[in-house]
Amino acid sequence: MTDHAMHAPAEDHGQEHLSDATYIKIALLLVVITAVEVAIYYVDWFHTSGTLVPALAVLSLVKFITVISYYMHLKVDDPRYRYIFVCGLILAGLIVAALAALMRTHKIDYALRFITGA
Amino acid sequence: MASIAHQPQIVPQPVTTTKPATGIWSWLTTIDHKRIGLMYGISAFFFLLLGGFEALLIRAQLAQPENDLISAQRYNELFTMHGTTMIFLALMPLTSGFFNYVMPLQIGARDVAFPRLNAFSLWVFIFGAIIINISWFFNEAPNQGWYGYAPLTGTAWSPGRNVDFWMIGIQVLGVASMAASFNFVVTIFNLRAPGMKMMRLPIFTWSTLIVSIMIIFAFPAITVALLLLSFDRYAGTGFYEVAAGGDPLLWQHLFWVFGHPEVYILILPAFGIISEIIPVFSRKPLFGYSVMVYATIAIAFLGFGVWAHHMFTVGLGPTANAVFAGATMLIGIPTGVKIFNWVGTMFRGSLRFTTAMLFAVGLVSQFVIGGLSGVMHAVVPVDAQQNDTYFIIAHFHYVLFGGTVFGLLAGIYFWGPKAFGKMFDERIGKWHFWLTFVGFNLTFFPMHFLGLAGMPRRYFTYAEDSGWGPWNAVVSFGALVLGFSFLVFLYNIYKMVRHGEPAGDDPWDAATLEWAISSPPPAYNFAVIPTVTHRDQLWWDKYGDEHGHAHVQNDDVPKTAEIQREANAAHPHVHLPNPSYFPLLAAAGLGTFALGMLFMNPAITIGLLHLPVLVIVGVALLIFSVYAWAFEPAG
Amino acid sequence: MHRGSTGGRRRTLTRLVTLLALIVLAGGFLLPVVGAQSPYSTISPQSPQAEDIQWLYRLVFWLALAVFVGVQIAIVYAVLRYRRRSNDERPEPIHGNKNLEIIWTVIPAIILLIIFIPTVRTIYAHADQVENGNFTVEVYAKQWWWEIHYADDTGEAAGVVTANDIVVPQGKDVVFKLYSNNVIHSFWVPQLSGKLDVMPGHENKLPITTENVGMYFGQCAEYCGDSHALMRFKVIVQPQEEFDAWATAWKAGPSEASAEFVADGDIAKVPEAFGLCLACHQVEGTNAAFAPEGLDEEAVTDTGDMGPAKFAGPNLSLMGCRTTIGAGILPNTPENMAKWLEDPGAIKPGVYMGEVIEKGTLNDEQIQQLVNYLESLKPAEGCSEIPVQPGVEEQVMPSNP
Amino acid sequence: MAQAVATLEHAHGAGDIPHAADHADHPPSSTGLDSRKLLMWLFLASDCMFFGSLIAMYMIYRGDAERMFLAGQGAGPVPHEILDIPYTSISAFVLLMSSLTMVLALASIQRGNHRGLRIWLGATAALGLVFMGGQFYEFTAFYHEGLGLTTNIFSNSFFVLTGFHGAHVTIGIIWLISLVIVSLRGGLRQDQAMNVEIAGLYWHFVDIVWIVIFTLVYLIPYDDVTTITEGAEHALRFIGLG
Repeated sequence: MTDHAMHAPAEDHGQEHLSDATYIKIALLLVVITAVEVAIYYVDWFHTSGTLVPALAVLSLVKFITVISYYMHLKVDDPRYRYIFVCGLILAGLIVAALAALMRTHKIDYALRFITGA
Repeated sequence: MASIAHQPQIVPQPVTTTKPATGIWSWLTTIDHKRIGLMYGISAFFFLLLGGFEALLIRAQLAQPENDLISAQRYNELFTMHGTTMIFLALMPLTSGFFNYVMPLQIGARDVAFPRLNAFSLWVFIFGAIIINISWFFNEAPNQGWYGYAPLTGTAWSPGRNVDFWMIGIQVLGVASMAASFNFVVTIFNLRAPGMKMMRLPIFTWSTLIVSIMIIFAFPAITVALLLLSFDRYAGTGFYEVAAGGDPLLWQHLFWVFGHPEVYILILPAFGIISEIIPVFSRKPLFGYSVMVYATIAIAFLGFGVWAHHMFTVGLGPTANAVFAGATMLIGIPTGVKIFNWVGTMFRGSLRFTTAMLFAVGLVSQFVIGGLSGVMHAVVPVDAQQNDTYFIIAHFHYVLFGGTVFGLLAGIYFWGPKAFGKMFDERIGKWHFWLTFVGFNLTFFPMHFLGLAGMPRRYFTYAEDSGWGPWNAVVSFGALVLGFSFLVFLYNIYKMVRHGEPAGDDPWDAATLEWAISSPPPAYNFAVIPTVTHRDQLWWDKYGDEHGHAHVQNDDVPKTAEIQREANAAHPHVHLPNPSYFPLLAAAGLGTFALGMLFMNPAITIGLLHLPVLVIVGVALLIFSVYAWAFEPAG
Repeated sequence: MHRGSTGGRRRTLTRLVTLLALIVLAGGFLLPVVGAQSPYSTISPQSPQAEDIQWLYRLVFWLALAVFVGVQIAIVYAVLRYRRRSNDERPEPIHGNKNLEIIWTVIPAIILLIIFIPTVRTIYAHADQVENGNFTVEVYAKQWWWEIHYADDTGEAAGVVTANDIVVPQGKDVVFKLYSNNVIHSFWVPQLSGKLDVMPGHENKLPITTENVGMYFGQCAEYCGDSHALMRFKVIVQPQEEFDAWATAWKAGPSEASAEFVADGDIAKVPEAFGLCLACHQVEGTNAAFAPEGLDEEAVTDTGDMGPAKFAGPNLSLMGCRTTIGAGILPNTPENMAKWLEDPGAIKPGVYMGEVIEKGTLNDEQIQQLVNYLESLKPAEGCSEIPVQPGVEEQVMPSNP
Repeated sequence: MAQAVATLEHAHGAGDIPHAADHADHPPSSTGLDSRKLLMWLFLASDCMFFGSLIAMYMIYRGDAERMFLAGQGAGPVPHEILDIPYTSISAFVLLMSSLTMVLALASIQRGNHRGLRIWLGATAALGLVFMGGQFYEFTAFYHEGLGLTTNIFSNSFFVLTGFHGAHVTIGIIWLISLVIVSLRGGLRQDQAMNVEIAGLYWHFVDIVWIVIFTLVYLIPYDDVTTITEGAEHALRFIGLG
């Protein structure tokens, strides 16, 4: 935590302003990425080659980062906001991954067996 | 006794500018962190006594084998409510009381960052506590254990409303804890007095910060777990029902993702409290301040990665068990560092054994036992023998009683004079400590033996030939002693309030900012916001060079306490934000809504209560209050 | 710093510290000994698995005790040595000591490593044993009793269904497969192994090698509702011959002794009063074979209600040889059986049998008839002898009639 | 519910200006950061855990209904039969556009353009309403095709996950409309742009949650060998934890 306690009180005037044109360009980028995401879903090659999931993961990650960086101004705003949010994000990400992995290895077969009476 | 001899007795200056309003209405609408802290403390103390009473009933039933004093059903309600009450209604709000009262004073703030949100937290807590406890009057107290493992909580196995009271009550309490924690974090980041750098924060404030951050990240998990349970019980989904494709293990994971950080949420405040007390009564700064801070952060961080050690016996598989065993053992390292640093603080110090110090040292000594048995439980195969036995009960009571309760009692003896302006009777205090100490060990140490002898938890009865009778009798006797010690404490509080000697501003010759102002502090806390130049600021003021051995009074530098006294004498016109009744109304709206939900369980209907009348009224009240609150001028 | 640390004070100090150390050591010696005498003792192991745990427990216990004594001595020393003598004294402000702090970070880390390595080895060793069993027992935990099925690799016993008394032959690597169709339970025989939860929707496996003939006490260790405390069982390890004889007798059905109970109509070989019991109980070799067993997936209704599965009761074949009634809570004697049949709900709170049979449901004559019938369910040559519990001095004698 | 209420509380904690009453001797903030904005970021970090837990739940159950379907078991429609990707793509597009209008609203008030503020805020709320209308239509359509909340484990987790996202959007819409009304009544000055910025942070967060949900729920096929969960499993196994 950077410390500013000794500094003269400063008002948080928010981030530096980006121009409206920039915001619109970013929106266009987001739309294009979404279109690409949907498009590759309909390309068989991505399904058969196993590249669909990684491709989708990367594309949505780019969208995610773009929105938080520019629309939520994390890129230009005070870095401490970034630390706070990324902290929560990473913690949540790790716990989601751990939970999914821990649960997955156990239940499928047995649940199936139970339901089907096999 | 009241104050240290060389310390001139300071009579609090009369403050006439902002005379605190009195009367019940002023308490209901207050947004003063000190009053909110006191109300937290008092209500939590009530629940501590209630939870203790429930424990005594449990011990009465178990005092001898095959006892039939209490029915199985009632016993199951008692242990569920004992756990729930102690964790959510006694210890957490008590620590919240300390956070509220002490933390803003320690950082030199006038109040918390969002005073009305703070009041809202308090009232939501009260409503949540009421919701859980009115279950007794319906004869439907929660009976599924404080950890509410699915699928026992499902409608197939718990058709009554018992689980609903618990599920909805905890959800409401979660709102209170989260709201309070957001507030504390912002307060500590933003309302520090000039010069109060992060590494000058009093260690108790550090605890407040870390614990609040833990609450912020831990509670959403149980919120989701409870929401899924609500859907299972109310809407017929099957998140935890195997037959519907769900898995009860999901509950355990989500619950312990919250539940394990919760353990540290309960213990770290006590660590913070004694980290203030031990240096003051050793007249020596905290040994290894920065290491203590990093250790706390490390414990908090690791605390999120060890939840599955509560699940070593559910069959997660060898790899998961091994990984979580390693992570759990890792936590032992920063915890050990803390213990050693407290002992290091006492070494070469000048120790004075007030009651507060006795409880603090008691914590250091007794927590070690709980910590070491905790390491035993990290050894997965050993845990397979000890899990769900009295060995575990012994372990976590050494942590939560020998740790948290000792710490909180130490805190009450330490900051009580600040809050009430009067001193406790030290002689009775010492009786209180030793009775607690003996009763505590008599109650909980033999539980290790019972656990080794294979007595499982949550047994309402046990067979004569189990061989558990004698130690259970000892434990029950110990519980009586422990109960008696609380009577002594109550008497001591009564005596303090009625006949306590005036405390003066700084009865303990302490180092942090709260001791620079009168006891009790004025409504506005600091007549002028202090400027901080050192950690242990008041010691610097009083003795120079952080009470260097030269005893040189550094007269050139203005002293924080003097500045406050002079400013106070000049009748400062500190404008305080207005009291507001909207937090109370909003909390009432939330409470009404929750109560309405409780009676809407479609499986169990009584009269017209299943109609969403209360829900609609509650939501309307909530929305109205929130808008009124948002548009109410703050001051 | 000026302190009057005279020789006398030093001596007092030393004495006190010694005293404390002695007390602590005495307490420490007490810990591994006390509790070993209970029938549920976790520290009188009787199987290789339990021995492994015991070894680990000893290791971590002695290390913990060493740390405990060290810390307590340091605390007591500080408390006695640095007590404030005068209000004027102001000790040197020591803010920390880097070397010291590194030392007391590294030493615990080393101790924990010493514990961690054998922990992981044991975890994996036991996990491997699960795969290498040669005798499989399926345990279905119910509210609040245990249903036992013998798998194909159990020789004579394959297909046998019993309850609460788990008979297994000596010298086998037994794997207990644990199932539940209701709530979570935990299968625990402290002398033989650590506990393992019985999770609905999961198949958990617990390996136990049966080395010593004996009777071992087990109990449910995960809270499972009203009568959680009354859900006991036994693992009875017998020589192979006796085990085989028991299994054969089970399959043979009721002996001549119970031939007098051959009744009219559709229901053969059971007394008339047993009609009420048929919905929930089975007896091998008779027509009493309606009650669901095992996981009973079909018995789960659409509403998620457990239907008949919730109420199904133990298979009563060879009931006359069981050691107890009501999942380990009453010795199996005719008097206790009569008491149980009169009002089971009073003995075991919440038991489903109590919803069918309340006080007065059965008259004395019917009760007597049922007691006679149930006690007669044993092999013609009588029940095999129940062995004693090894490793425990105060014997809880099995009440085999 | 807890989250929703907490959101409302924090959102409208906007009026809660504790040290506005203070004299100049108290710094407004020791970090130089605005307390309310800090609060919102903390809340969003916490909300990551909220949605993280829900998403974890979804990932655990995702595909189970599909597997039961393949095994000839289970009730009701399963994901591959019912999810309409083109339709939801439009919803995702709408929500992305609302993020643009939101940021334009903020830019407007920061420039003192109140009319622009109202137009863009209104547009954001309107896009939010379109999104919610879309979700309402989707839910109804699913219901008519036989997929109710309790039909199978897929429907359980689908409705709860997307439903809680919808609840977040709804609260956001109410908040935005409130801001428009306040602005119309002249209660939102240029120097109070922070009120809009905080609402904006909340709104963008809701958008990024949808980015995750859209990919996870709709785009990643349920019959694919490599689901995200299994990918995580592979990864864990790779580093020796699986």
